[in-house]
Amino acid sequence: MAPQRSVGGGATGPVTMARAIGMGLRRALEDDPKTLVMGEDVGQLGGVFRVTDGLLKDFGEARVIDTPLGEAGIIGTAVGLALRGYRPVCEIQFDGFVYPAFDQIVSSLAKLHARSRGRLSVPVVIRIPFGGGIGAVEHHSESPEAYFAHTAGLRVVSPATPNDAYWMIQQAVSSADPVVFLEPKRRYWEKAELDLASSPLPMGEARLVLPGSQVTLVAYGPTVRTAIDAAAAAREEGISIEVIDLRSLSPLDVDAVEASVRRTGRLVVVHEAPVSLGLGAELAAQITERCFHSLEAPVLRVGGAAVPYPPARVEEHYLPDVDRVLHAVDRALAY
Amino acid sequence: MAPQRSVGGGATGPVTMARAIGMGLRRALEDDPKTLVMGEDVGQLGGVFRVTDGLLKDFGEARVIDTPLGEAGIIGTAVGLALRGYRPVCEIQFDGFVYPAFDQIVSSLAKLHARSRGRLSVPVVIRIPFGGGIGAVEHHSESPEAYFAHTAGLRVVSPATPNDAYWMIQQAVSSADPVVFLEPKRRYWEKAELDLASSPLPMGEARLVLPGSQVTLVAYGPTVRTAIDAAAAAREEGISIEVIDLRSLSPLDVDAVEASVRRTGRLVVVHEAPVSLGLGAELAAQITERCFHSLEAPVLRVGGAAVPYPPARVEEHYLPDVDRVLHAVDRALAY
Amino acid sequence: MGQVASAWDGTEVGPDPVQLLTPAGRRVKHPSFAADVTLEEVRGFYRDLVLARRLDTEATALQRQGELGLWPPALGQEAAQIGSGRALTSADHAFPTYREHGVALTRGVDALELLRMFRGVDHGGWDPVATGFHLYTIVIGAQTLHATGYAMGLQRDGRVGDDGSAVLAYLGDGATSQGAVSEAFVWAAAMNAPIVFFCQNNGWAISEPTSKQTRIPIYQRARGFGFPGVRVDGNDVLGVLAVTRAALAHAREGGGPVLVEAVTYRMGAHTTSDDPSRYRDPDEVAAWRARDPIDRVRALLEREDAAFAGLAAAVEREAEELAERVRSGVRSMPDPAPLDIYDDVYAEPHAALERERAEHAAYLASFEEVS
Amino acid sequence: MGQVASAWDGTEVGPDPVQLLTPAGRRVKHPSFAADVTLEEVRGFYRDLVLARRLDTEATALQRQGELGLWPPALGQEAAQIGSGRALTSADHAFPTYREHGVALTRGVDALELLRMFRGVDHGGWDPVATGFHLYTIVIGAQTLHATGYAMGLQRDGRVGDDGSAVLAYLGDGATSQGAVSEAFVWAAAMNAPIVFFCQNNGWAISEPTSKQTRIPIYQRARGFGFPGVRVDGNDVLGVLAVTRAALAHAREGGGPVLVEAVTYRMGAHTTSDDPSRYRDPDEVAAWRARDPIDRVRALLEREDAAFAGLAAAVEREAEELAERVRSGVRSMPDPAPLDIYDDVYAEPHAALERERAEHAAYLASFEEVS
Ligand SMILES: Cc1ncc(C[n+]2csc(CCOP(=O)(O)OP(=O)(O)O)c2C)c(N)n1
Ligand SMILES: Cc1ncc(C[n+]2csc(CCOP(=O)(O)OP(=O)(O)O)c2C)c(N)n1
Ligand SMILES: [Mg+2]
Ligand SMILES: [Mg+2]
Repeated sequence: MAPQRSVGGGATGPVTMARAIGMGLRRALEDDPKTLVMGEDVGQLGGVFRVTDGLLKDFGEARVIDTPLGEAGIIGTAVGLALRGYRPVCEIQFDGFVYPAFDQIVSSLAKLHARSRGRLSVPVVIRIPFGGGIGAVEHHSESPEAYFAHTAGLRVVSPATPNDAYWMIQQAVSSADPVVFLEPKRRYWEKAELDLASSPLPMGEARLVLPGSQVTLVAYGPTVRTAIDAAAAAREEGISIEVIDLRSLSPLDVDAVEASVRRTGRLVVVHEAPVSLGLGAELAAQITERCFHSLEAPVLRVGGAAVPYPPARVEEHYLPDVDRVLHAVDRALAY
Repeated sequence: MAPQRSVGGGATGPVTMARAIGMGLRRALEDDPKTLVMGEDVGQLGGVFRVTDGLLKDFGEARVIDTPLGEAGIIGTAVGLALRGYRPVCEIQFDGFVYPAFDQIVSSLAKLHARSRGRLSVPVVIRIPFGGGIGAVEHHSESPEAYFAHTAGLRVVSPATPNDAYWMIQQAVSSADPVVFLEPKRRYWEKAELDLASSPLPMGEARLVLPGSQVTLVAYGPTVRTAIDAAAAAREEGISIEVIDLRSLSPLDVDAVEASVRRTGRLVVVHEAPVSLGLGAELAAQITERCFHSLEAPVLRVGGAAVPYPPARVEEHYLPDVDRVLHAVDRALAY
Repeated sequence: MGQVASAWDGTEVGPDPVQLLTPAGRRVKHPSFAADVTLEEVRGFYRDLVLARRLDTEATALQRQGELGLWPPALGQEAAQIGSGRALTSADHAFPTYREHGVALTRGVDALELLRMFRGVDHGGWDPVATGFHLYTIVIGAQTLHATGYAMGLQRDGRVGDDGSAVLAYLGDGATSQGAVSEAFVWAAAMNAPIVFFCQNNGWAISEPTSKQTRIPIYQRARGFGFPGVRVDGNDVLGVLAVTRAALAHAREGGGPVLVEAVTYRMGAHTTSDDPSRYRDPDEVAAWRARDPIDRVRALLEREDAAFAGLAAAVEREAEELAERVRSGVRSMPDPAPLDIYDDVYAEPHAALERERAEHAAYLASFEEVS
Repeated sequence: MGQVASAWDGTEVGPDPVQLLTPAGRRVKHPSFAADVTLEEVRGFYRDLVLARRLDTEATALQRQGELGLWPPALGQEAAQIGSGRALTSADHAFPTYREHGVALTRGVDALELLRMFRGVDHGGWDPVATGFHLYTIVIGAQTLHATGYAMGLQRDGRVGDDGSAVLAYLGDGATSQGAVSEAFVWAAAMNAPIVFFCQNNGWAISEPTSKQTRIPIYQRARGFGFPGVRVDGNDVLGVLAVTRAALAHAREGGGPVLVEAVTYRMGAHTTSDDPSRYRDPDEVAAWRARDPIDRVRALLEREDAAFAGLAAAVEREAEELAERVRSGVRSMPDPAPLDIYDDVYAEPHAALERERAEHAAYLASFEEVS
């Protein structure tokens, strides 16, 4: 499933996540002539975040497609292209604009493999810059992952680092299943070295980011950085936090979380999406069932309120930050 | 919020849920000239389930509207009608056909009150016959409630009895907020007396259906009947189950569930929707947090598998039934 | 390749529908479209039409007997379906709604495969790749976008031009209101994709007459998107064949999309769950019965084909065999096994689902231990 | 009511756009549309145009200074906006996209109310009921359905016919591809709703030229849905006014929907986040600069209005005051309070949200205790 090739020469210099995704897409276009990139403004402009910058020039209009303005059209035609053997990577310009395509995603894309009893595959990737924290206007800061993770037939992943972004986008393209690829847009410009030499972690596995002993802190996408910062701050106060980057939301790597919670006895989950019916709820339910006798505190959740994403100048109070995470950690420890 | 009027003469004779909803709609049309009914086939045909039968004849084409075939159009124009002071009750023909309207529901309907800082109200009701068990073809048996309950700005309710259906549809129409009204279609033809005399329970409150002492069993919509049957079967084996009908999924009446679980120490949640990220996950998370020290077993969930709703002739293995509920009850008791 | 020379220059044709065979079974000429078919082909269409109708009758009966969960009859629409289906080459690809049973037969889908989803044992049933006939799509309009994307794939495969192939996307009159269908029109026009949208205007979308969807004829919708629309008598198999062939040729050769409106009538109920007496006038149905698509081919052959009596008898026998095979085949279709529901949700292993399957298997096994 | 007699009979007009005022500021006659306005009105338009542009310039500057989060300039589109906005009566209702700043001013929306959402303190900012100007809608096309529904409400209120009112729905050229917009066309036609769809074809949808969306002129889209389309020079305030008035009159009087395509140009960036040099030719921009919507009104008034110098000076002063008020007003806009996010999510109490708010309040209070 995952491209396991190792490329000579590991060092790339620090690369932003936006650029890393672009590099990964370029590799996918080079490796398989069936790979396509499509969406609003992905060609000439290189996307509003410049993730696809340069691809039109190098791969041409047949493979890098500036589509008409309609998300149902983008995903619906991508399904058709996939049925014809292509591997379309669709860009949805912002999280809040994926909903016009919801029917195509939920009723066609997610179901065609099952409906056809495996005869058809629809390896479509849907890239969505998601989440808040960039001071944007409405509909540009949403975290719709629970809608997709609740939908059978989709895989849902979110990288938190440039290196994961580079590899996971390639894994997503080569996956035989449809993949919703959530890009934490407020981390687009954070830089790190890519590791081109070693083979990547499978797309569906969580990663232990920081070992710790007292509390397990689970995050994904944009909140992984928040979790790491929280762990660092906690360490100053003598609290040892283990940080796990989920990476995949469907499937959820509950085994990895369970293994950690068995050691720490406490779990805090942090995401930007509303807490209510968010990924934290599912983790809370599963981990409580699996670790009922070893949990020292209930699973606590830190995330968005059950309100529409608020205006930019109050978003810092909506978004989980280090303080709110530590508040939950303290509560977990106080049980 | 709720129509509290009591009408003389309580007895109606047994009435099906489908008919009770139609009666409630008729009352809403009579009581407020701004109430409209709209959707595909709701007029001349009276809806594919005949819920709106007779309304066109009595209220005319201006108020009972056979719309063109497009769900985004139905909800989008209903939003506009609401902005002009109307109270549209939209019928979505089947659960699986609500997704083309998802953008209008999530980005417009759910948000307009907040976006306008309360200046605008959009009292639209979306009636959706939902759930499986009727031997239907694809897209006719879905349980999409988690998508809506996860969406801030919507209210989500589901009646389980004709009496609740009759009252709750009127409460939904008179609510100033948008309401997703989920009708358990496989219970449409179950009959019961309506209680026209006493005032109804508020729309957002759960109902204690059966008292019990050992396990709390929470259900809503179509699975309330399953839960009652399970409780009856358990009683034969000497197990005392308390059954709660949630009625409202947003808001969730967690207080009512908590009060019960504090007595029983055990909770099983049953719904048709996929367990993963379903309503049971949210209840598990919240109840475990609130009752951490009084829970004798983890919250257990019984529901659909994380697969597309299967073909009719295997749906009985997908749908939670009395055996699967009792299996979970036994597991809870075994802790 | 089945392509015929046609005088059609890609301009809009309507509102009078193209007709090459009258209800009385007489051939008529049309300035742009010719029924360029041999007698042998017409005999073949007769067979197709009769078998399609027989399948329909049989399936309706099986539903009444409780052997099928549901059946959406194509009764009355056989000419629209056989004419368009027979216009396809084996390299073309069709995307049906849920009612194209006649087209399915022309694509080599076996009747029993077709019935699997209506029996409730499957959501699909046939091989869409081998047949060039995509699975039925129940969500109104969704398939028109898939079809457009597939046509974009043909373009990328260099399959447009001489020896090109094309896509045929079916839709109903009601479907024209769905946003997805308009987006398909936008995409097809913007991409100049090799696709023909074939709208069977059967007068009704369940209980709503076409006038609830549009105030102008449907073939004119294409005008607004910059491609040609053609209206054809949907109960005239020769007219439908000629128009669809010409439209497909136009698309294959790089002319871009075409919208064909086949004016026909749903003689039966919307589905076996429907009761059309609640919303339509029996006189309307009677008027359309006089325009029956099979009667006029029979009339033509009775006049032009000396051997027709033999053909009619042979086709009747074949229809009887089909009916018998369908009856016994449907009854003996095994139900899926409980754990089948976990199959093919993903093409690659999905850890969370594997866990659910294992738990379900253990649960089922617990009963076996007991018994 | 501001309705004027017009010779327009409801037929399609294009592809030559209606023009009543040339780029050089000369009046021209059109067989169907007349610039039936007084000199005083033209002076008013001049003021509107200049104020709209000044607001735009100022907002762009404020964004550069970090005082606004984002700004979508309407630069170059002022005539399309003022001409259409001034065609509305107070009983009409407009549904804008996110760029109709000029229209907003004509509806009495205060500039500072307008800037609240771009400052990031609000998602709306003005009273849509009092102004007859709905909130901005960012989700492309969504507002066209709301507008259509609102127009259906007008019908139900008996507000069609003599003394009727109508709805004006704005959309962009890119928006014509969205399914929601086509559904609005379907509904409006099927319901014969009193609505005018006003498409500002400004040449671009972010980086995509209009040719990526459609291969025929946009006003022709309406053909496919059975209602008239009219193309107008969007940089000609008199032409836009006349066409929009005629279209609104048609709708108010029960003639049903009209699509107006105002051919204009987005002189600035898509938004302050955009870099148009990546996708468009400076020559194109220069060519459109020669068609500036304000220049031509100025040229007209310089010729026809003896008192123009005084007007120009007065308008300049007013623009300066507006700019100053905007600068200081934006800077002093208070941020929302943290707990404001819980307000107005529901119109009636929602127990679960009340709980979240209480927890959040307690959390915030815990800091205050500490400090
Ligand atoms: C998105 C969606 N909405 C509603 C339905 C329910 N439905 C099934 S068939 C039908 C009418 C379709 O009419 P038309 O397109 O004319 O096709 P026909 O059935 O006449 O062949 C409707 C409303 C559906 N299948 N999909
Ligand atoms: C549903 C949706 N998809 C994508 C976007 C992102 N987006 C914002 S403006 C825009 C282009 C709109 O072009 P047009 O309709 O021509 O209006 P203009 O901006 O030119 O005024 C896009 C793609 C959006 N706002 N909504
Ligand atoms: Mg039809
Ligand atoms: Mg534009």
